[in-house]
Amino acid sequence: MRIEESFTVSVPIASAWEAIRNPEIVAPCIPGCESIEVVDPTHYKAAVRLGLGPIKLRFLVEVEITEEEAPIRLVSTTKGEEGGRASRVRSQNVLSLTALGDRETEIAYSAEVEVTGRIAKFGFGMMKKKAETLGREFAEAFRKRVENGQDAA
Amino acid sequence: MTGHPLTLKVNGQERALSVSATRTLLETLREDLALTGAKRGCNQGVCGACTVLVDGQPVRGCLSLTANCDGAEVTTVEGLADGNVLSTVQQAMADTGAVQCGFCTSGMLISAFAFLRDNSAPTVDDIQHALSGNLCRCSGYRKIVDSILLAAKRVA
Amino acid sequence: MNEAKPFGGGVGESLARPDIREKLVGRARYIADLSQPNMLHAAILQSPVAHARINGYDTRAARAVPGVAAVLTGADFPDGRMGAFIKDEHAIAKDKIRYLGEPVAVVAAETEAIARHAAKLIDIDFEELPAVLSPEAAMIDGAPLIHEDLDTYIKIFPAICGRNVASETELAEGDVAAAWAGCDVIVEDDYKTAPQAHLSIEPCGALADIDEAGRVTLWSANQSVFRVQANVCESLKLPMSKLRCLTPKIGAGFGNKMEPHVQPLVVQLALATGRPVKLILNRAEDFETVRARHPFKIRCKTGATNDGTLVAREVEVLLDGGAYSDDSPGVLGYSLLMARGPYRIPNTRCAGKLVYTNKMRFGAFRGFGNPQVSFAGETQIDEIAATLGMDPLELRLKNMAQPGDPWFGGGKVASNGLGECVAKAKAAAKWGAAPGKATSSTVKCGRGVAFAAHISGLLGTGAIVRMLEDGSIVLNTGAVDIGQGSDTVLTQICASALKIPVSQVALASPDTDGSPYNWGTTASRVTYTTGRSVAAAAKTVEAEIKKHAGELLECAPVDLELREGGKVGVKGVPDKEISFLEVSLRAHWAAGGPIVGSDTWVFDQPSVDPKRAIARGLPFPQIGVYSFGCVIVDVAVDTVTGKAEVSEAWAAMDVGRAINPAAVEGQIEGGFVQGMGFALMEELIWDGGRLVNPSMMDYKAPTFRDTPYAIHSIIVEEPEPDGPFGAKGVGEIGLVPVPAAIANAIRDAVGIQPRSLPMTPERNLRAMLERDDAA
Amino acid sequence: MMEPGAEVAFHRPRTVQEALALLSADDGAVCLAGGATLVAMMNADLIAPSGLVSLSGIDVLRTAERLPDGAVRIGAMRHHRQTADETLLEDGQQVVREAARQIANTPVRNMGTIGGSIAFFDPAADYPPALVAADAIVDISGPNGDRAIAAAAFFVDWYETALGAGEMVTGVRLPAAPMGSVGVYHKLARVSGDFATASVALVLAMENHTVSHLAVAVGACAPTPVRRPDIEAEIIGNGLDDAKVDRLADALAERLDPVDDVRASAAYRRLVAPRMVKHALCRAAETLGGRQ
Repeated sequence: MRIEESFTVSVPIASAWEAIRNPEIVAPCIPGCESIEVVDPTHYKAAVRLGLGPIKLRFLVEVEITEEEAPIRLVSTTKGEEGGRASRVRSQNVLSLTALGDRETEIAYSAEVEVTGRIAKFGFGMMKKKAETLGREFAEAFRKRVENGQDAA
Repeated sequence: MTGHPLTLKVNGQERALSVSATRTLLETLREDLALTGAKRGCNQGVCGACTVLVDGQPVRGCLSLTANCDGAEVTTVEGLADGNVLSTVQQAMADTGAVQCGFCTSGMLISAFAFLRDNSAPTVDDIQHALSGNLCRCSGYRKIVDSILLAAKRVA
Repeated sequence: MNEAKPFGGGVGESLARPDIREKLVGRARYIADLSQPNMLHAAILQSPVAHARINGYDTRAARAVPGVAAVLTGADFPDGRMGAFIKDEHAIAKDKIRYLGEPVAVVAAETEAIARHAAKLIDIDFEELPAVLSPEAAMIDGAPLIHEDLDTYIKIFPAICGRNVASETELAEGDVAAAWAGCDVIVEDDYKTAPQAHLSIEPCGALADIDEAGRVTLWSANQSVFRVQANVCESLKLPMSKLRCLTPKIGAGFGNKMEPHVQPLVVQLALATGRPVKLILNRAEDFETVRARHPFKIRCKTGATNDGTLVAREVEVLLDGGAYSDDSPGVLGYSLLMARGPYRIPNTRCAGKLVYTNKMRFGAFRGFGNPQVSFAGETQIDEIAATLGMDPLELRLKNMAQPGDPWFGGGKVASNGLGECVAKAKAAAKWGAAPGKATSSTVKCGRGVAFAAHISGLLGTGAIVRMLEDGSIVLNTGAVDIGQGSDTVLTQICASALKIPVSQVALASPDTDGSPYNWGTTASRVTYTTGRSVAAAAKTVEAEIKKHAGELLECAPVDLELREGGKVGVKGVPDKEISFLEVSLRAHWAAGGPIVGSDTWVFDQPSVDPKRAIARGLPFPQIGVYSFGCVIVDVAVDTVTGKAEVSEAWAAMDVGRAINPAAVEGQIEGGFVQGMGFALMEELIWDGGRLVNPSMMDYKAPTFRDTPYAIHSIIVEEPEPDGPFGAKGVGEIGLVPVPAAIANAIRDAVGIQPRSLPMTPERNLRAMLERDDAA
Repeated sequence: MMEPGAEVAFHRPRTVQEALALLSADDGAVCLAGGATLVAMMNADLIAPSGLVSLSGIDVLRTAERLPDGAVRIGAMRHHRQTADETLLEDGQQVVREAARQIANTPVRNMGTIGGSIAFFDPAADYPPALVAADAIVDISGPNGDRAIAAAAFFVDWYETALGAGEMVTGVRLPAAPMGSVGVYHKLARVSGDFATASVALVLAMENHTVSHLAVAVGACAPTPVRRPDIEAEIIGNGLDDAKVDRLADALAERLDPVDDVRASAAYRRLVAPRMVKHALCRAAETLGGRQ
């Protein structure tokens, strides 16, 4: 299942990159993210809750940054598992930043997502929609946070 | 099967049980009451092999919680014949070659039984509507329709 | 409507099945209904990835769950490999995982719920490998190998294989390359067929018990107790004498229960725990771990001259075999053998490859590759007819294989009733008349036809006919009745051969301890092959009866005849006769010994004549005898949505002799509807390595309301010289021509040319709109 | 040794108030209506509620009645079979009856309830577009009392409704439809009884070749049923010619947001839904003699 989205933030590419690489900023923007632990600069652990209609899920997620090219490209893999291994989610993510102006940056991401276990029974079309919605929510929250951060500065 | 005490009238017999909240009627019939006529085909309410009568209406045994059936009258395929005498619909299925592997037959008979009780002169279309919730992978359905037409004729 | 008779029951009568009552009152016992004292329930853990190397397991948490008796992983299983053609499959994933959903561990516990809960707690330490998810991807250089040791595996035929190619087969007659020049019209295209689920309403399962001596008794949902025995013993490295296989009632097969599913798992659990163990797959597990019909990619090319004479055909097929070869080499070879169809096409070349991928194994399914190639071949014949402005049925008649013609490859065809099938179907359907009337202005109707042939035969079979003291009979064949009615048919053959009522014949349930070998209920073979053994064994009994009677009546056996109702008497002397009772008492107590007749044989008629044809990598030197059929269907296509529905059908099948006409009709009607599902709606869908519709909510097969009542079965009887009472098989042929006939009817209705199955509303509507744009 | 699931609580209250109290006492508890969906999901390991509150013992939820204003109120626990045979439904209200008739099959219609169906809200289910086309009102009871909300607002997103924590559906009200109006439900499904691949529900009334009432909802092609009141308003008061029909069909198509799933691709749904709208609308108009 492939997901591709992009959004723009009204900050310079350098600060957008800085924010992207700062779990303290990113974590609160992830819908349902309960906690994040920085293992080392390229490894994070997080607990994420999400709901698919009546189905409530809690995933323990491990993120590994496998490739980075500041300030334009970040490649990562995500592995998530539900308690009791009822479901697993894995994705290969590519994040790329493009300066549209000196205070305008486009953030595009694409993810190849694999889902197995009980949530897979929900149907891939629905899950794609859900993932896209979560992506938009993240973009919204991230934009607010980064842009406000700028104004404060 | 601990937890919720209840009584069922199964094929005319009073049964007192105590079941967990999540126990399905199909599990109760097959595992607690040793009535294995109703089958687990999909456990999702699609195939119809678990169809039984609850208070006279055909329902899915696999989607009915036993705890929710307290006081209900349940009829399974084991309850259709009168001693050694097959019911009209059972006899008709025997006479038309409507049974192949037989795995869908219990649920099929229950749906057909309830349908014939309420419809004396059914058309082929009526039968196809009434039984569309019971899948058969062997027969191609025609001989099952024939058996119900024959049963209706014999009752009339 | 062919009403079954409860009694009588000689050959040709629609006798009700002997187990009809227990099936009607809910007493028939299927695998899930069986239990043993102190029995454990088992559940599997499935792989979350499609391809991986297993490094280890952590089963502590699962073992710690109260009520868990055993937790077995690949490490706890012997290194034995099983397989019908290539021994490439362990009992459970061992060292390597080869498809998503593959069983990697199995738990036995006091209840199913506990076993399922505990299975989720097992930790598999694996290193994931890149997955190969299509035959094309599997064949590119440097593609990851699914079976690194393929070359070392035991193969039971001269397999042409290497890397991810499990088998390569070719069959050719005449000179195709040269023949195209002589064709006035040539059609060539690519065709695709979808993987179809067998969807037996009964999910697979098994129950193993073990005695104090360590000998195991195994009941399972199966199509052959002998294949179960062989597969379990090969994979677990057990001597066959240590395993007894029995069968409960079977909730239908269609091929998915011929080769193993969970039988080796429960046997290993019984060995490990010393207790009876039962494992019943849930529906999702059944979809994800058993087997399904092969998706085919077909390149088909057919050429004819202007007068409609077919000159040449070339077919290339590519089969996705999935992770294990199972019956696939047979399916590949058989599809090529059938790809010319029942026609005279002097120049034909059929070749194909079977390729391993990281998906669930594909295997035997009613039709065995024939429906797929028939879809391509039979729709091309309609295209040629359209190009030449000929009636498609007339074009077929012009090229139809005639009685006496050998089959493609040179195999002998002793009986061919195709001509009569066509004549009868044509008359019944009033070919040439308009197809059924449209129910609305937005519905278009069309009519299509397709021919087919299919074999019945293959491999070893036997029968034992024993006369009991009172002169009644016990018949023991080892053939499993999977619901199609072979118990009824074999009983009728035995009763008719001995001129006794079927009520005088008891049928022993298949038992690897006591039954003669029977390869299985597959290849439309039981009526023909096992029926032949029954008839032959009965002949021996008849000879014994006459020997005894001759001595009792003081005349030569040649002067004696069997008489209705279990009597033997002197020809021409009505009152000089004695009963089987008298004969049997003498045999048991006075002279000669109890009467037993037995027969075993293996099908030995060559499928290829080397003087006529070139064959490479063909897995079966002897295949079978031939049944023929013709199907005509009317469809209605909704031009708003593109949805096509069958409104009426005529299916004429040459079955040699209908031992039980109602049962034959049941096979034709059931085969038709399963073929209709394959044609119009059924499709297993993968997203990467994951099967996305392993449920009956998401995978749909025809219901009553999607199925026309008006499926007219027409029985044609062109006797097979060596068949029992002239009978040959009918189990599969009813399905074979259906997708092609429906495709041709859709073409007739809305002028599109389907080349991909299933013919969903979406595919039909798109093709219709493209057609409009083109116009 | 305890079976997983043995600890789940089961309640069968007699009143809505008791039910609401039980729901608020345990936020892991869910309502058990007919069970057709809930139990299937429990069997498939999709949900594991800590408590089940059966509504089958609450008589007021089992009734259907005509209200003084001509509306028909269907209790949440009315089975699909009952609604499929509901004689109280007249004129355009019959769109709901037509939808009920096409749900699944006899045994499931004997179990499933209208309240359970809409509370779970599978976007491919048959009731939602029919209720939206019928301008239905959903009655809700909760810890903060009762409230009523238009069906169009009740369905929020895939499998998500306006129901708040501890709230439950108590019934559905169908306002009286114009005299002589027709209500039809067209469903495309892979097989009989399947969820819809695409569906169209409509209510239409015409007075001498002029549209006097029009409501068209498309189902299974977006997170919620799609309707275009703006375009409907344009058409009302005019004749129903092909241009108008196309205009509405195209306007509805603009708002579709379908998914790819095992039933069909999103692209096909975009293609087929407007075709079904045109077909359904023309058929309905023909039955009203509104088109020459």
